[in-house]
Amino acid sequence: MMQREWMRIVKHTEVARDTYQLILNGDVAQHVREPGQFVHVQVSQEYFLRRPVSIADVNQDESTITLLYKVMGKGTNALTGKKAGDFIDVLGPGGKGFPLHDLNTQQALLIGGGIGVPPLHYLGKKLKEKGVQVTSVLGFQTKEDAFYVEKFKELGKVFVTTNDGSLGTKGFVTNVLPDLKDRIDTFFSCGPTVMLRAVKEEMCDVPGYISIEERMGCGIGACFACVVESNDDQGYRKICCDGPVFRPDEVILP
Amino acid sequence: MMQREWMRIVKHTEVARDTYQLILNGDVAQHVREPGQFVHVQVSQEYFLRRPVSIADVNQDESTITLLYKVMGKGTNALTGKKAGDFIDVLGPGGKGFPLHDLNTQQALLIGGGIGVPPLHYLGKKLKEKGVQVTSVLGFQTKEDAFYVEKFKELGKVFVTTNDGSLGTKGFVTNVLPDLKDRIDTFFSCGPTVMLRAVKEEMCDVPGYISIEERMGCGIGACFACVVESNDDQGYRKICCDGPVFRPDEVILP
Amino acid sequence: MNTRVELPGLNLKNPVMPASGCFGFGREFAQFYDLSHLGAVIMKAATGGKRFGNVTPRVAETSSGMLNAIGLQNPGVEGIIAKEIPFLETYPTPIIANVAGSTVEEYVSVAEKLSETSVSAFELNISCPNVKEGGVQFGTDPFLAENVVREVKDVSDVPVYVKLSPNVADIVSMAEACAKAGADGLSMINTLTGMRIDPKTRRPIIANKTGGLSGPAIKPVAIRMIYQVYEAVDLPIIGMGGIETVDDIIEYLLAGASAVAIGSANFKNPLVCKELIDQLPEGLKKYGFESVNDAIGGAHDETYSSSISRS
Amino acid sequence: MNTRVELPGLNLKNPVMPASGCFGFGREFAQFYDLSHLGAVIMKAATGGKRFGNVTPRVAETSSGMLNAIGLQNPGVEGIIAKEIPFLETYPTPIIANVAGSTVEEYVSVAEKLSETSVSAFELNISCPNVKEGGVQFGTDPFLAENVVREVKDVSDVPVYVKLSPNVADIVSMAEACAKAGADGLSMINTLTGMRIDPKTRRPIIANKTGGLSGPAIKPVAIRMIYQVYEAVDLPIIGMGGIETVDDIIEYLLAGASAVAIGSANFKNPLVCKELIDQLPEGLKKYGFESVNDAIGGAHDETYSSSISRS
Ligand SMILES: Cc1cc2nc3c(=O)[nH]c(=O)nc-3n(C[C@H](O)[C@H](O)[C@H](O)COP(=O)(O)OP(=O)(O)OC[C@H]3O[C@@H](n4cnc5c(N)ncnc54)[C@H](O)[C@@H]3O)c2cc1C
Ligand SMILES: Cc1cc2nc3c(=O)[nH]c(=O)nc-3n(C[C@H](O)[C@H](O)[C@H](O)COP(=O)(O)OP(=O)(O)OC[C@H]3O[C@@H](n4cnc5c(N)ncnc54)[C@H](O)[C@@H]3O)c2cc1C
Ligand SMILES: Cc1cc2nc3c(=O)[nH]c(=O)nc-3n(C[C@H](O)[C@H](O)[C@H](O)COP(=O)(O)O)c2cc1C
Ligand SMILES: Cc1cc2nc3c(=O)[nH]c(=O)nc-3n(C[C@H](O)[C@H](O)[C@H](O)COP(=O)(O)O)c2cc1C
Ligand code: FES
Ligand code: FES
Repeated sequence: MMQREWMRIVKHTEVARDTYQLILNGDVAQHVREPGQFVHVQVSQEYFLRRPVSIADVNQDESTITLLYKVMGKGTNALTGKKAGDFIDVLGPGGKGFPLHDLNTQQALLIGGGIGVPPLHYLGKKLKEKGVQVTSVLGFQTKEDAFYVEKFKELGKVFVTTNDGSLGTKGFVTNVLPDLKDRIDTFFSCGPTVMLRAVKEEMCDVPGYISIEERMGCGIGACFACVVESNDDQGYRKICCDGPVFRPDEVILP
Repeated sequence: MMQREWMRIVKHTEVARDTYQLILNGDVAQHVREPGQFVHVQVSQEYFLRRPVSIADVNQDESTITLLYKVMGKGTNALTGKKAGDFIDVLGPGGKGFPLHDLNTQQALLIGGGIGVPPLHYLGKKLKEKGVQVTSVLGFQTKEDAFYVEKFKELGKVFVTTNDGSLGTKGFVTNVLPDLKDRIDTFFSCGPTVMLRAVKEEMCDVPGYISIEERMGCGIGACFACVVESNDDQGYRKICCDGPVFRPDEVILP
Repeated sequence: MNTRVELPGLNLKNPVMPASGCFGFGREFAQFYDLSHLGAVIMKAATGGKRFGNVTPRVAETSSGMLNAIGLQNPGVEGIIAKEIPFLETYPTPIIANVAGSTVEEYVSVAEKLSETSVSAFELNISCPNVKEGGVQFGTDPFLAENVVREVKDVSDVPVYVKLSPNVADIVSMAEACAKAGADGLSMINTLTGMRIDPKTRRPIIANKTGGLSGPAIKPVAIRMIYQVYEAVDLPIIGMGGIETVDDIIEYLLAGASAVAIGSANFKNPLVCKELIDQLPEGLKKYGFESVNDAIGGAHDETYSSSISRS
Repeated sequence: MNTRVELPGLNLKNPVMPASGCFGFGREFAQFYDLSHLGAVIMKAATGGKRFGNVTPRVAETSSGMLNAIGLQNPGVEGIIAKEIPFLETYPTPIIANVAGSTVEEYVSVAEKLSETSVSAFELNISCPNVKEGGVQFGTDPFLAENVVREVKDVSDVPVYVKLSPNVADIVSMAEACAKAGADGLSMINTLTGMRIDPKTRRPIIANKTGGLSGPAIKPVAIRMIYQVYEAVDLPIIGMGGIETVDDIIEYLLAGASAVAIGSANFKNPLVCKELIDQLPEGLKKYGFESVNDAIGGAHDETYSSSISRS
């Protein structure tokens, strides 16, 4: 069930260059159904639209969710000014995530790029809980941009790529996929569209899921701002409510 | 000299119903020339226009100014949320105040109504410093709205009126003026236009000064938002730079 | 406090409804509150056939507002009749159908089909800036507007509220043309056409390049237009543009609106319509109004002089 | 970083100037910074005779903007020539005179008198919404606009930038009419007509009832209009409407403006023009521009594809 709630900031820390971890306390944490869902965050009255941010972790006992966000523009920049103890207007949890309950996977590969990494963290945790073997490929621009690598190591084997080679393999996540794809049965990917396109091509013969982004209005399925073309009769999906997680062949990446 | 400065809030307290005292520290305090000047306050980026607020006191040693404001709308309401330690964007000091240096007065009468009272406080202090005998008439709606009565008592005799008689004389400031006007040589008045009109009429045979209000744009004399008709060739005065203090016969009250 | 308003075809228990395109067909909002609270519901635009709308991105943020270029995506009038109206009919709330098209024939055919349903009124969308084929011209040319309204009136007895575009030099002559053609009311305003360019990509943010500006940014334009039309044309007005608070609603009523619609504010707060409906009686009382009707057109009443003074 | 821009009559060391009516005649701002920093100065409107303007209140706040109805208060063209231009001439900054009037004759006569001075260009204000007699019509009717521009061009060799009103359905035909009449450039946009009503007094806040909306609220409308006109008309554009940051300036340049004017932001921060001029080179560099000229019209360059990608 989605709700609008003023959540309390428990902790707010910088975890990499321009990248912040935000732990929020509130009832929303009790309603997260699956990894890959997001919350729609109102930064302040100065910013008209909410910002969609993936849920990177959930602690149901403490009733907290963890967000990881990168400063991309005005809104995320203003968000950095919020302090522990402040309250923040959150709508969520929204969308359909990775269908954890229907999955029949033993060997999962998580493929995250940049700020697409966060939802895969909560997914990886949940997979590991189910006894699934988790391998992660995390791509960043440079070493300075990398975050949560240690946390993914707690889940399984981790391969890091950076564009400039300052950490891990030099290049893109797709550089390391050929060696891995035969060893896994399902992949889960989130990142910029260019990366998702490349991943989709590379992994075309492996079952998987991708999580995609689009600018949103309502974030709840009412405004048709966030559609992506689909391969079927209906012709489209709404990312905010039918997604953001889809089968790669379900949608046509823009 | 006017300047734009982020002034630090030293103290922020409620002094009467919906009425707040705000003490600000900064260089602006060093540039106040005379009582009756005002500062043009940017409440926050959410409010497009600045708010003009009179300077109610100056402490040059501590480099502070005191403002007294009443919550009238959105901006002043938002202002109440600022806390000691916060910084606030101030433009000032602006305008021409009471011409303290050219005055030849022995017996001054201050006539303030509601939130027109503040500039008279600093004026009264300055007059007293010059050895002038100060009498004050302060009009409020009710007892709950009254503020700074004790401070005016430090300056001389004080008459309070309230619309409902809950403090002092019941009625308007003009009710007590007939008894006082023969005992003073100059009056100084600030308050709502209706009051100023009545005061002007009542005190027509006594020299004096009035301070008037108008909605402002720039607050520095450039936009012609704040004009008041004048009785001379020029035809108008700009309240923000030619005023807000005028001789009663210099301007035509709207 | 009496918040009832009677308008052609619309018996409203309160004057607040969600604006077209900002509420889908109500389903998503029904998870947040009971739609029975609403004065009415204005559905997302209906066109003759299914439309897939524009390429994304379709929205962009602006100061105190947003741009959108959805492009009238909707399942088509038949789909709406089959799936959406039945859902909304489960509530006792009047349904207003937003009717759109690229040609007069399309408007007429959509209206004809919807006339067979339980909708209480049409909002004739002659002002959508995001449809290339003709939508804009209908909304900026009084002759075209008059014609399309007349044709729709000819085929249907459902009351017609014409939704005017603010992208005109003379809103009064647009309103007059609609009145002449027999419109039962007006709906004002649709979005102002705008654009944002991203300095990083050096391109318009919205794929369609231009989009419609909504939100508090446009409220002063809407209030001005409603004020002008109220003085010139004797038709009830549903006012909209940037409403976020009860004070905003009262400003619209005073300007001359008989009811109001709330659009993009639903994105900030999905509960906004219900919350404002709950707050309205208190808000009206604060300013001395005895009913919603008491406030309508109040800014034109030169005899009224406020008893509330400062200080 | 080269910030120079060459326009008809205007050799600008940078493309930033204060907008007409928001800077008086410069005196008040000269206490905050040296006006030599400015690309140019656009003076407050000049009319034939002294004008006292409208009754107060003349301004009201709106979401991300403000309304004004000053009513062209100014000392008249002779007063401006006698007292204001001599002051501005003490700076090496080009002066642009904003020319207004109620009749074609008044525009012509003001322009003739100003031609005898050192002003570098005219900004022909055919768009002031606050003058009743005719200002609005000039700005919303292409024929009237064409006529007044032609008449002014006939009596003066000073380059003419026509200031367009956004209160029109078709900005391109207004621009085309000006081009046809021999205008040297365009200045876009003036204010959108708006209104605010105070629920306490139940009256429009501005005594004139309607006022001109300025500020960030109108920026998307300005950007859209400049983008459209840039594609249709071969005249340089001075862009304005809601500029507060260097990113805003770059957005205007990309849309097609060759220079920009900053209006109501001067009220928030009297130093804004100077601060943005100081920040401009850095801001341009950040987005990979090599000069101001490099950015002008950039959003129309379909061959450019951003090299800056997300993550
Ligand atoms: C389902 C989903 C999950 C996401 N999860 C995360 C996450 O976990 N961490 C993270 O850092 N980012 C995430 N993003 C991207 C994030 O929403 C944008 O980076 C952010 O909205 C940019 O806002 P801004 O104020 O910095 O930029 P501005 O440019 O000021 O934003 C202006 C408007 O554009 C929208 N916008 C701009 N870029 C994007 C984008 N890439 N996607 C969607 N809307 C955008 C903003 O939401 C806002 O409405 C996610 C996006 C989606 C759709
Ligand atoms: C020279 C001068 C000195 C003043 N000194 C004081 C003072 O010491 N203490 C105090 O409480 N008030 C003072 N005022 C009045 C004060 O400026 C207004 O009460 C305040 O601006 C209202 O702002 P708001 O955000 O509450 O109202 P809103 O209605 O939200 O304001 C909207 C806009 O209207 C303007 N406005 C509204 N009312 C007034 C008004 N009465 N005068 C001028 N502008 C107005 C605001 O500045 C703002 O631009 C003074 C006004 C002037 C002109
Ligand atoms: C995302 C979005 C979609 C819209 N779709 C429609 C539509 O289909 N038909 C219509 O008449 N108006 C549509 N509008 C306009 C709104 O109904 C309303 O007139 C406008 O947004 C102003 O109100 P607001 O400022 O409260 O949003 C849409 C507006 C938005 C923001
Ligand atoms: C108080 C005020 C007075 C103005 N006076 C004039 C004027 O005399 N002549 C003119 O052409 N434009 C005038 N304008 C319009 C501005 O020059 C500018 O076009 C408009 O405000 C948009 O820019 P902004 O959003 O940066 O303010 C005035 C604007 C304001 C706010
Ligand atoms: S953001 Fe509104 S439908 Fe997805
Ligand atoms: S407020 Fe601009 S001249 Fe006074």
